[in-house]
Amino acid sequence: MSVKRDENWEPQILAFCCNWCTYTGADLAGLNRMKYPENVRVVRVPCSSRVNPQFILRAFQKGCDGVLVCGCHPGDCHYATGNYFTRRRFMLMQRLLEYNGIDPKRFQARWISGSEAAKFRDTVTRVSQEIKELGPNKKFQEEWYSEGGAGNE
Amino acid sequence: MQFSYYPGCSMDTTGITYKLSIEYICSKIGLVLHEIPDWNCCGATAAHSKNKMLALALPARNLAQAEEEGLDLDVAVPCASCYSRMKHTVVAARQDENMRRKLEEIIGMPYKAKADVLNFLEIFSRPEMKRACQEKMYRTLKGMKVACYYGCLTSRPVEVTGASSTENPMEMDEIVALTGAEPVEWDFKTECCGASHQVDAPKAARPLIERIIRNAKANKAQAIITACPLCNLNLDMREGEINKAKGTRYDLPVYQFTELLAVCMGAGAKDIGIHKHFFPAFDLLNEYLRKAGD
Amino acid sequence: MDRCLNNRENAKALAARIAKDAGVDLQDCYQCGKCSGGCPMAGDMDLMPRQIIQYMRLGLMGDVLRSKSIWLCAACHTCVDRCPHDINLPGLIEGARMEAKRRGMIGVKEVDKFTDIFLENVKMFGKNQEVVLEGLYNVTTGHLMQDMVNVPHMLKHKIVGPELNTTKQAAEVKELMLRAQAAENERKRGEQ
Amino acid sequence: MSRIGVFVCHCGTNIAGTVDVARVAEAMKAEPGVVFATDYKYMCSEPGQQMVKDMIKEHKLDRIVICSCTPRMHENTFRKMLKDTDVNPYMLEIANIREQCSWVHTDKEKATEKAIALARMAVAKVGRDFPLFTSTIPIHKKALVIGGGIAGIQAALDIADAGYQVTLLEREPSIGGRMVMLDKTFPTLDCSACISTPKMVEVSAHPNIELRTSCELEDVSGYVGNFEVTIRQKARYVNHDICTGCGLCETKCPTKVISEFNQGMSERRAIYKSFAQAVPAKPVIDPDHCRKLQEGKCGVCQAVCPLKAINFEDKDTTFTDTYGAIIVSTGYQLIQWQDLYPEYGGGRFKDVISGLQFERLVNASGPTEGHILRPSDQTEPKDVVIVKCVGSRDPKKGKSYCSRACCMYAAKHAHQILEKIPDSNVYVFYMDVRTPGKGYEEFYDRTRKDGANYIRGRVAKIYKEGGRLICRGEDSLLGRQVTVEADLVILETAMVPADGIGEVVHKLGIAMDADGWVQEAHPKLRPVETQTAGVYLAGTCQGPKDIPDTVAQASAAAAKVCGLFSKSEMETSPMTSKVDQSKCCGCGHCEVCCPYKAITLVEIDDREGPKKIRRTVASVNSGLCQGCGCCAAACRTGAIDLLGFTNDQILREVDALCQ
Repeated sequence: MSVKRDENWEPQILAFCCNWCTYTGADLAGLNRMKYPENVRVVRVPCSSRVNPQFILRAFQKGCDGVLVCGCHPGDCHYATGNYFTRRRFMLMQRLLEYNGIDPKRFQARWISGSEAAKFRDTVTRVSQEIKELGPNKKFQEEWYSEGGAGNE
Repeated sequence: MQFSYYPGCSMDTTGITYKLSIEYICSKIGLVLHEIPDWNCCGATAAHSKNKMLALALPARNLAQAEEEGLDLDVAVPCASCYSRMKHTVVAARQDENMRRKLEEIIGMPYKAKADVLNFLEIFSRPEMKRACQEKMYRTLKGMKVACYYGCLTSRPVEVTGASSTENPMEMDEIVALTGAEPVEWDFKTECCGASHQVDAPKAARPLIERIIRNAKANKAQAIITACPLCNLNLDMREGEINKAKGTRYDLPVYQFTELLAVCMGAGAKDIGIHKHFFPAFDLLNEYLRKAGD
Repeated sequence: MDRCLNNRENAKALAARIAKDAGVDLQDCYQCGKCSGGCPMAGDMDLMPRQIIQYMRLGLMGDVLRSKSIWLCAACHTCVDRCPHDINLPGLIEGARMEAKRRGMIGVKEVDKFTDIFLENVKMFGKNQEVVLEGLYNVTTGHLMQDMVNVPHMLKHKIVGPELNTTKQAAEVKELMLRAQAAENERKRGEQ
Repeated sequence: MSRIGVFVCHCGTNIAGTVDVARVAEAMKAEPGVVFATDYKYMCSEPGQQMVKDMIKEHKLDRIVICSCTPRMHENTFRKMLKDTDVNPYMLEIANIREQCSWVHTDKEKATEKAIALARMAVAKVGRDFPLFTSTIPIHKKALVIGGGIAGIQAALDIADAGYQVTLLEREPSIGGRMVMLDKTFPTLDCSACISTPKMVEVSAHPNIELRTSCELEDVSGYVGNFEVTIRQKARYVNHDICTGCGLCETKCPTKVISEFNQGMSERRAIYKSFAQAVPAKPVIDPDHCRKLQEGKCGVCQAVCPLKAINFEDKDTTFTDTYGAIIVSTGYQLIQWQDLYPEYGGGRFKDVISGLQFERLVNASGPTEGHILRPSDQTEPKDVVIVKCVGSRDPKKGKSYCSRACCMYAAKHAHQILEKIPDSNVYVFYMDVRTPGKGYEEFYDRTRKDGANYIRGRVAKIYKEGGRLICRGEDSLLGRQVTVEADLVILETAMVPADGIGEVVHKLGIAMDADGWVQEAHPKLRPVETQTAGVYLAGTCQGPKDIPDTVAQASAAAAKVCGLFSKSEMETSPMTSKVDQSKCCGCGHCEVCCPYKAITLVEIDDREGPKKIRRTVASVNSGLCQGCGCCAAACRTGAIDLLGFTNDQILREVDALCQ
């Protein structure tokens, strides 16, 4: 995929964060006045296992450039086993997206606990940087299909 | 039963009673040992304290020769130190393909690490070996209390030897019990004898021997049984020296376990070199064979 | 002697290299002393096996390399067998000994001599010759009469004799040893 | 059409300093459905809340969005506020523009843009909110306590004293657990039995406590307030309704069995009471050793029993009851050191004993009547070695954790030996001495002054020479190897979870950590709760601890239960999963992934065209559902959804953010 290098371009990044660990960690990052890029936006879900694969596809379809799914560390899930399902679903989903030509860097899963504010900051900062380097995502979008879809690549 | 056979450098000299008794048993029970044609030293403690690659390469040349023979047999090794070095090589070559290739390069021959390395305790622990020995034994050492001494290298490091226990192994006890002798419970089965430090650091190493003999004696053993030429030499040769130097009165002959088996199969003192021991070894055996009515 | 613990980066780097080669994380050790307690040679050691790790951790490598302990280790592996953290102490000691030898710091000359003669022996004959080994050892270390009392018994019972039992292709073994040395040097360079 | 009101909070300058709040409110006015938007200094303040209420009336708002701090802070505040209005408390969304916007960004322009996006996301979601109503479930005010050690006893008594019914379950024939085996307790040295047996008697006499010994947990279903528990009463072969506990049977029984209570150092009979003060004070028959039950011969006990209480035909029975809350207090046992430490003799030496064995040896009702005599030859030991951390702090052979109580009871053992045996010598091999507790460090001081020799190092080997045990180790403070010749060696071994804990945990649907200890809901803030509502923890089943901590935790668990029982009904969160049975295909994917067993497959009557059919569909028990939503993501037909976080709502949030 050709990437238009626009220095001012900011990616759109969605982070699905579980209420008990990562969302709390993100709040703690705020409480500690840590700084990270504005282009990361958090959607609060009760558990990372709530994240339906449909949400991720929709995000890419709507022009999102990267999606993060964050939950409690394996073994620490507030709902005991939810994040194990997240992990399995994530692996499948990432392979499916890769098969469809979406760089695996655009879809990542991370385990961040409620106390790991710095890890939250570092993670979103790095992911934001990585996706900035990849450039805008066009896959799955109307525009991409109308321009000829896969035939153009 | 057949094995490739790596005798090691001491078997013709200080390990002579081990060698003779093994040969005697082979002739009785039909165990066939194919000596590796032009074997070399395994490197012992010297090589691995100086040079890791050398420590792996010296045994590799022997193992590669055994493979070259095409007999497809596991390699029997009487000496605990040789056993340890050769087993290290097999494990290293199997775990790391690059290492195996590197070793082939150094020894200049193909080496596939197919054969296992076995010590004589492992071999004699096999049920069919025990059965074969039992069939050929007609004399008994009933009532003779012995302390089975295994040494370090047949058990440690356990990742290499795969030993069942590093503190209280029982294999030799079970084999020796076949002769009617009674293995005692004691606590220095796998304590180190000092190995070559008995020569190069005698002052520091001599207490190791004494501790072993003292514990065997304190637990009512009348003899110590070994499965290694160097362990045997260290205990056998130094016991008298310790008595002389410290005024102690230790009186435990030190046999190889194969000597007891051979004696019970009918071997005479000359056949297996009982008189070659430094510490007088004939009388005790004689006493118990007599008691049993021989 | 004052042992200032600051600014020991070089020594710590050396310690780290030795630890890495032995597959050891020095920070695993909590100094329980089970290694020293069970070490058969500890009675004559100037640094306890446990202390070797603490000295290495703090970068006091001089003390380690100068010690007798690294030469007295019998490599019996009792320490690592009982260690709660499975620390390969014999591996650390082996690494320290090679480093000490490279720098000519030899804590127990006899031990070094013995291994050198042993390997020379193997290089020459392919197999170890006990008579030659013991003889050369006594001569080079100056312990002329060591173990001579046992010689008559050995001769009488033909435990040892004047004839040598050598590997036929002894030259092959010698070449092997040279190649192994080269491989070892290469391995060490790769580490650094 | 929805009528949404948006309220943007300044939070003083916390938000307004970085975000142009007026612009956010202005932008929201353009969003579909929004009929009112404003900004205000402190939304959570009394006047702020009043303003919302007023605007609801004035503009007939039916949904509210508040742009403020994290919902974790004030979601409940605003929901409570809505209770007094016409708006359903669940028709509320909060946009987190403080913690996740104004505090983490510095560029005012970009922060304002992000705040607008977050507000838009909340507006999109709130548009799809619909009223939710909390339901209530009745609470059955009877508690089940599993395990009758000191933790279970304390918890049962506390709950019973508060006036609630309790069933105390114990798998052994008597309650009392480990504490009643102990001789004295540190640091006060009061007699363990003297302080625990009165509590045991109190349990048996308490009108609110139903004591069930020789019983095990068979099955658990239901949920907080309404657990259906099946209990297995193991056959005792003695009718406790008739038996008076006269003890004649015990004296006549010909079969001798190693005593578990005395840790293998004495014998009991096949018909037995575990110990003198056992509660209930009536015997049972050990079927594995009874001759009559094994071989059909004997029956002496039956012949001598004056009341004919012996019944060899006794069988296991089960019974079911309903409980509102469950406390797990299954306790600990000591690690099987014999298999792990061959260097300490691996159990070959009779005089190398565990700390619990020593407790029995030194106890006046123990096998030696309180005289410290070594097991091998019943002589009084003069030199005693105590080895700490056997199995604890040993990741290779045992457990990596510290067992917490051993440092103190090691000191107590040392003290007792020095006190009871004149001219004795005690050597304590330790790695660290850990005494965090009231009066503990002072007790350690005292033990040293009593004459105990503390040697810093772990024993490497124990061996035997001439009847003496030789302990070899390093004194790391000397930096030298030392040996101590001992007549008796006491190993202070690690605590591990009691056998069978795995089954209990599995049946209750709670969690264990890697070492098998029961997992608390939060290590700091919810230490006596589990992830399952209504199931609480007490004592060492949660991790190693000493008696004071155990009792404190037991009372804490009891307080939690009493708190639950103080209401006759409890509110449940309405944000649970819901199945649209017309869409459900009955595949069962949701059932598999539910951590709370809240989903079951049921058969319903349905129609396929004119035909009547039976169909399998999923059904959610909202009492059990905790609202994680794992099922909703697993559903292939979209039949199951999570109220409050529906697929539709989250998709709209995504759309709103990606504009």
